[in-house]
Amino acid sequence: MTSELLDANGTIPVFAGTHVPQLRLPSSVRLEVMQTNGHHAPAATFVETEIISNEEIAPEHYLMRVRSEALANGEPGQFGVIRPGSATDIHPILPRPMAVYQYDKAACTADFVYRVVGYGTAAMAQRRAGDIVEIVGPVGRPFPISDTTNGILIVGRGIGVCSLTTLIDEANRRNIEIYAVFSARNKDVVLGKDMIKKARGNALYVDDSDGSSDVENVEPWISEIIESGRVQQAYVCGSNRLIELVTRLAAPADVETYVSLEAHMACGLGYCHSCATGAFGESAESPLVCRDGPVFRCHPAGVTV
Amino acid sequence: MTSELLDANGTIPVFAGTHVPQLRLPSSVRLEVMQTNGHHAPAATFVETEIISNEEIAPEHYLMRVRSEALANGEPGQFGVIRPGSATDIHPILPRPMAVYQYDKAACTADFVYRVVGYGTAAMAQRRAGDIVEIVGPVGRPFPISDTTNGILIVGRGIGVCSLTTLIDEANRRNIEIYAVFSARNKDVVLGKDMIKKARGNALYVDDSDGSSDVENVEPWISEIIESGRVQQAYVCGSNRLIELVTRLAAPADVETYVSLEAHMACGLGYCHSCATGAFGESAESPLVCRDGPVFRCHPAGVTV
Amino acid sequence: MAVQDTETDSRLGVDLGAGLTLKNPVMPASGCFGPEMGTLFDLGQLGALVPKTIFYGERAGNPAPRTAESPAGMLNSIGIPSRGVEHFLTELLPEYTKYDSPVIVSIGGLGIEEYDRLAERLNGEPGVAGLEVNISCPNLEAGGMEIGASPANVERVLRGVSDRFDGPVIAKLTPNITSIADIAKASEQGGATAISAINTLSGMVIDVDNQRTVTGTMTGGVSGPAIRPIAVRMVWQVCSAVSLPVVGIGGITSAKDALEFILAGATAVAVGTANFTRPTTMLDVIEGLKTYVETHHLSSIDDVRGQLEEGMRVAIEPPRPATPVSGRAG
Amino acid sequence: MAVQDTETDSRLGVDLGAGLTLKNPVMPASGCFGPEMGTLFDLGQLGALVPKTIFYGERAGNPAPRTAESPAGMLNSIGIPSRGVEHFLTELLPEYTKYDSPVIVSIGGLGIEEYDRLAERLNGEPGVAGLEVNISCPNLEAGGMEIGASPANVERVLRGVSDRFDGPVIAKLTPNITSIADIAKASEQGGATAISAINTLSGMVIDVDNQRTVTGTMTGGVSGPAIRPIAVRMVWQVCSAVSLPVVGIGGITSAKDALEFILAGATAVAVGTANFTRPTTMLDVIEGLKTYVETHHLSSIDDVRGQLEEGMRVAIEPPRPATPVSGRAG
Ligand SMILES: Cc1cc2nc3c(=O)[nH]c(=O)nc-3n(C[C@H](O)[C@H](O)[C@H](O)COP(=O)(O)OP(=O)(O)OC[C@H]3O[C@@H](n4cnc5c(N)ncnc54)[C@H](O)[C@@H]3O)c2cc1C
Ligand SMILES: Cc1cc2nc3c(=O)[nH]c(=O)nc-3n(C[C@H](O)[C@H](O)[C@H](O)COP(=O)(O)OP(=O)(O)OC[C@H]3O[C@@H](n4cnc5c(N)ncnc54)[C@H](O)[C@@H]3O)c2cc1C
Ligand SMILES: Cc1cc2nc3c(=O)[nH]c(=O)nc-3n(C[C@H](O)[C@H](O)[C@H](O)COP(=O)(O)O)c2cc1C
Ligand SMILES: Cc1cc2nc3c(=O)[nH]c(=O)nc-3n(C[C@H](O)[C@H](O)[C@H](O)COP(=O)(O)O)c2cc1C
Ligand code: FES
Ligand code: FES
Repeated sequence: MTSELLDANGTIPVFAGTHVPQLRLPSSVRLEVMQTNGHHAPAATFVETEIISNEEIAPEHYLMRVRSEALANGEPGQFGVIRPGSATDIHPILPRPMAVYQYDKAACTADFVYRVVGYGTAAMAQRRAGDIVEIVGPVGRPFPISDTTNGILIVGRGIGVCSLTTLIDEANRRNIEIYAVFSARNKDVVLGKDMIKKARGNALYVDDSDGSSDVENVEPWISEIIESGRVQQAYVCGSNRLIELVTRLAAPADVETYVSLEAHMACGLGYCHSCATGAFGESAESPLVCRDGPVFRCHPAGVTV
Repeated sequence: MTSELLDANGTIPVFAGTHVPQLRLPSSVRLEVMQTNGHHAPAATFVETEIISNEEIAPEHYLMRVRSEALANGEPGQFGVIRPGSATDIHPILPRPMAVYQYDKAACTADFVYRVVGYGTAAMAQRRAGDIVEIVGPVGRPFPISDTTNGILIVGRGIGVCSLTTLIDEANRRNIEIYAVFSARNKDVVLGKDMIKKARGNALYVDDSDGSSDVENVEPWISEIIESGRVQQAYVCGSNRLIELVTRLAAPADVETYVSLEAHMACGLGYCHSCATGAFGESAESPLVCRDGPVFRCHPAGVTV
Repeated sequence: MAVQDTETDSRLGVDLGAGLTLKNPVMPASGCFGPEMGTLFDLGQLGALVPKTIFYGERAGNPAPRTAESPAGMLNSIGIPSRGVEHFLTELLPEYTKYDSPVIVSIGGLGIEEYDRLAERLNGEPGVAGLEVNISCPNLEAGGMEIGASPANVERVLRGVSDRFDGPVIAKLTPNITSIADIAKASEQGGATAISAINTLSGMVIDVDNQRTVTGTMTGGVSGPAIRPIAVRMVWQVCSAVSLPVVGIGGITSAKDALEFILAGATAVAVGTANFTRPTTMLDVIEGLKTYVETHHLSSIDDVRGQLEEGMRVAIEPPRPATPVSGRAG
Repeated sequence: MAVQDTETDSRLGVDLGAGLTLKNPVMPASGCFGPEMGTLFDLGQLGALVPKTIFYGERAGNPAPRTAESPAGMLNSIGIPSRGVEHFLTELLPEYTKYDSPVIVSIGGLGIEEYDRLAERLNGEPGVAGLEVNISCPNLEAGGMEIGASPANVERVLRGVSDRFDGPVIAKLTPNITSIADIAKASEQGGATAISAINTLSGMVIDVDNQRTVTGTMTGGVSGPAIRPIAVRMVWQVCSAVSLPVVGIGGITSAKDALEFILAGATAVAVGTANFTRPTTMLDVIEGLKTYVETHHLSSIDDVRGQLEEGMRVAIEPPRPATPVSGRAG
């Protein structure tokens, strides 16, 4: 799993001249586009389906359950691009990218957990059970879990946790040990607890209200897990500081680190080039979050792959 | 109560050169702007108030009750300009003119009955009790009821009936005999029956389903009322054919006929000139429905006033 | 509920040049305002008052319907009916001068000379604090769009008006042109003391079942939130091209929107269509600007004028606004 | 639910000139479409396929973020990243020619000569049914807007392309100009066999809390329903100015919207932003047009092209559409 670097310079034409600072990733981290290596993740479909439920699960946070065989059969880390409202002629006209929080393959359902932050998510929160929702999905490259892995570390913050929760189910199914750090602004909105509980994973829940989410506070716990050799792969989403921390601690221990990125999207399919990874080049295009991501491999800066 | 004619030619500068055909009024009818004669109808206010209820009362028809002293103290024929949604930045941005269907001065409430025909009225139908609604009102010149009147004829069709119902209450209060013809596409959506019942008025309810609403069918009834001398004033809204019919029958009997007109509006206050009466002139502006109307006097064509 | 009055806040005071100082940067856009609004709230709270464009003589408007909606916007083909300057001075102006806000009179012309005559007639009239020269209405058979699209004509019109009128002369530009910067420069050249931008974008809405346009004319002017991004861009271009104060106009519905124009370089703003949507929008904008100067610790709203940087840049955690500007929807 | 396939209806066939006939008048707008949509439905149902504009050589796009929303519209500053014509011919074109629809290749240039080189290179290439000459992208540092705003340059570009390419050459016009009629005439003069209009309107959206533009560049292009009235007006002006077939573009979300353009004179239409909103919009438009020809008893959709009358006129009882065109919201 080697390849094109986002900040490589001229050597790989497609991403030549890209600038990591555009991404505001910590300068200590560099990203790598994963090779698919013959693995074909489920392809996107156009899902026009019924909302089964859409309930507030925490302050400002909602869970929308929809019926869809295609979405229910996505892989961890893939996402959907959801149209918030029902009219096409009026605001908002762009769909919103949303990770799948949980699949139920048997029941053919997929759950989205979202935080109301702007007009689109507010419109989503207004939808009711029985309404028709339109989704393009599943899209994106999933998180890889290697066959030789027997423990994984999952580190997420805020709604970033939603991109990671499907890993919990999958790891559980494969009898892989789960270690998670889930962070949020306050205790009420730490997501993912239900998933950890179901999978009997090990987790540290931290938040800003008591300072427990400070990097200095979570570092020892993460450090210990990594140094103990209990995990072979690590997955991060939702916080620059946590990405930088995990990447720094994981590299010396040969623990592979993956991040799921966000970007403004329009098509979600890879044709509009809206979601280029914040990078730009003098001579060519940078990778797309929807098609080449949202999952990327992380390395400490200076590492050449 | 004499004045400027909409189709007058050059004699009264403001309305000179206006063309009645623009209004698609039957060519047999000409309009006259009422003089206020010192009567000051209640002035418009900006009402930002609570919706008390908003219920479907007939197929596609809703009744919205709002709390407002200003609106409750309007006069028959005045209306409100209502913002359908709550956001200001997105569609729809123009308010909708709506007649007041019924006042309750004691309870300080006003009712609007509206038919869902487009995006704005559909948005209105989505509003719930407790939501805040914004209304400019009461606006417009009310229907005059002369002190010497002891009987009135009210002829309305479709949602045009909503502009006439407040006349029923007012006439009842003043012990004036009420004769009404209310028409609609089908029996379910004939409006105003509740108001007539309350006031114990005489009414003919007709509709298209059995042909009872045909002009030939209502003509004898109206004709008889007028010829019997039981009414001194007639009020029409919502149908060209009925305006033409009533104007034609009323004139020989010296029954004054009034019509309430519709026009696309923006301000509802008289400054934007959106609602000019469909007339245009080579040298000057035509009357405004919101400020000079919505109530106008009708005469048979050829009458000079 | 009664409309809440706003209190004057000296931090909102702005200078539109040529002696025209405003207590706050918020005024109505011409054609979207009238003394009739005075029944709703005290108009003296506004930075300035701008009546609908007047012509020298009397003229009629366009056939009805004159307004329609378009997505997040509206189309108007009012056509500027006017009873003429004499009627304005005797009947209308006194309705505006009752309030404690300067009156900026918007003038239009069917030809270049009409502007000259209007400037001459209005010069020295008490209560006329300045002129806005509407060279941009797209609804007129003559004058309007044609004059505003040619730098030479624009310079000539502004020269004529500024030579004849001793006071602030604001050129109101059309957006229906290739380079608004060139027109702004021509206005400056002609003696304009400020610029206002933009007027409506020419547009057309069709009723496909009736195979007719929805207004009584073939085309109308598009205004409202839909045009805001275009208006902000044009104001930014004008501010980069000339050193005159600019009044930003186009789709403003909230303080947030007004601030987009101010950050793009506008000294003041005018609210048009949103006065129909919510007649107290201008008061909401003033209140929101007060909150902004307060939370951003500004000694004057003018301190943020033109303080715009390029590109928000993607961040994994986008910087969340510390103190979000209150504004409705979006 | 699977996407419903549409059936070919001969009444929808249109002729775009120079031998380019389409089974129906509905195609995607350049930049808002890719072979990736083929996983969602059979692209062979479309009237034509239009890939994103290509350049001769490789070029990068703009800094992120590249898209944002505006009221009823969106802003994009993608900037046309391109891997160049050779990559297009070997890697991308085969992805399009798989389908039973003609491929119209959109070409761009940083300078006039680049168009010439592209036309030369693409001439005779199997699978290239025609060229769309994008002289209108407002995001380019050079080329784009500048070329498209000058009639002389436009004529020169079209002359160069049509001299070198033996097939349909469609000029895609920018709306950021004073007279689109003049640019359309220049295109015709230069040898264009059809016109498409419009590209995006230059615009700017500002994050007032961060005092930055919301895209990585100062300005972007506004598209979507918000610009539809402007686009319809411009298409009507183009159709009045030239006798070439026109592809109407701008804010189309339904058959109703498409019919506005057709009534204004367009022979075909392209759907851009709405492909993001609802990826099956183009199929919805085709289905809606079928309903229209059916209920209006037309033998060809072309029978209503340009059949527009002025002014709906006010009526006390406005004529209710006998057969409303199905279309979402509005
Ligand atoms: C792959 C991926 C997975 C995501 N998963 C989740 C999830 O599971 N739960 C959740 O709550 N959120 C998730 N997000 C973020 C979510 O897409 C944004 O919060 C949402 O788009 C905000 O929309 P809005 O209309 O409420 O905000 P606004 O700020 O009003 O949106 C304006 C525009 O900016 C875009 N935008 C704004 N913020 C973001 C953002 N952070 N990322 C991408 N686009 C943005 C919107 O899509 C819209 O086009 C995910 C983002 C990505 C890229
Ligand atoms: C004085 C007056 C009183 C009215 N009273 C009532 C009433 O009591 N009940 C009721 O159901 N309707 C009434 N109407 C008609 C009502 O205003 C329209 O049905 C309503 O505006 C349609 O809005 P829409 O968004 O649903 O339709 P759309 O067709 O989507 O509206 C688009 C635009 O056209 C305008 N418009 C469309 N139809 C009309 C119309 N007939 N009159 C004026 N503007 C129109 C809308 O206001 C909006 O600006 C009245 C109209 C007037 C002028
Ligand atoms: C109904 C209406 C009438 C207008 N009349 C005039 C006018 O008389 N003179 C003028 O300079 N601008 C006129 N305008 C343009 C506005 O002043 C303003 O420039 C434009 O509407 C953009 O601002 P907005 O989006 O806030 O409405 C009018 C606009 C509307 C909507
Ligand atoms: C994201 C995006 C990318 C675009 N890229 C191109 C392009 O590469 N070439 C081009 O000619 N037009 C491009 N356009 C313009 C569209 O083809 C179309 O002309 C415009 O968006 C108006 O149509 P719409 O409102 O239906 O989107 C692009 C538009 C968008 C929104
Ligand atoms: S969102 Fe369109 S390419 Fe990624
Ligand atoms: S609606 Fe504005 S003048 Fe009548």
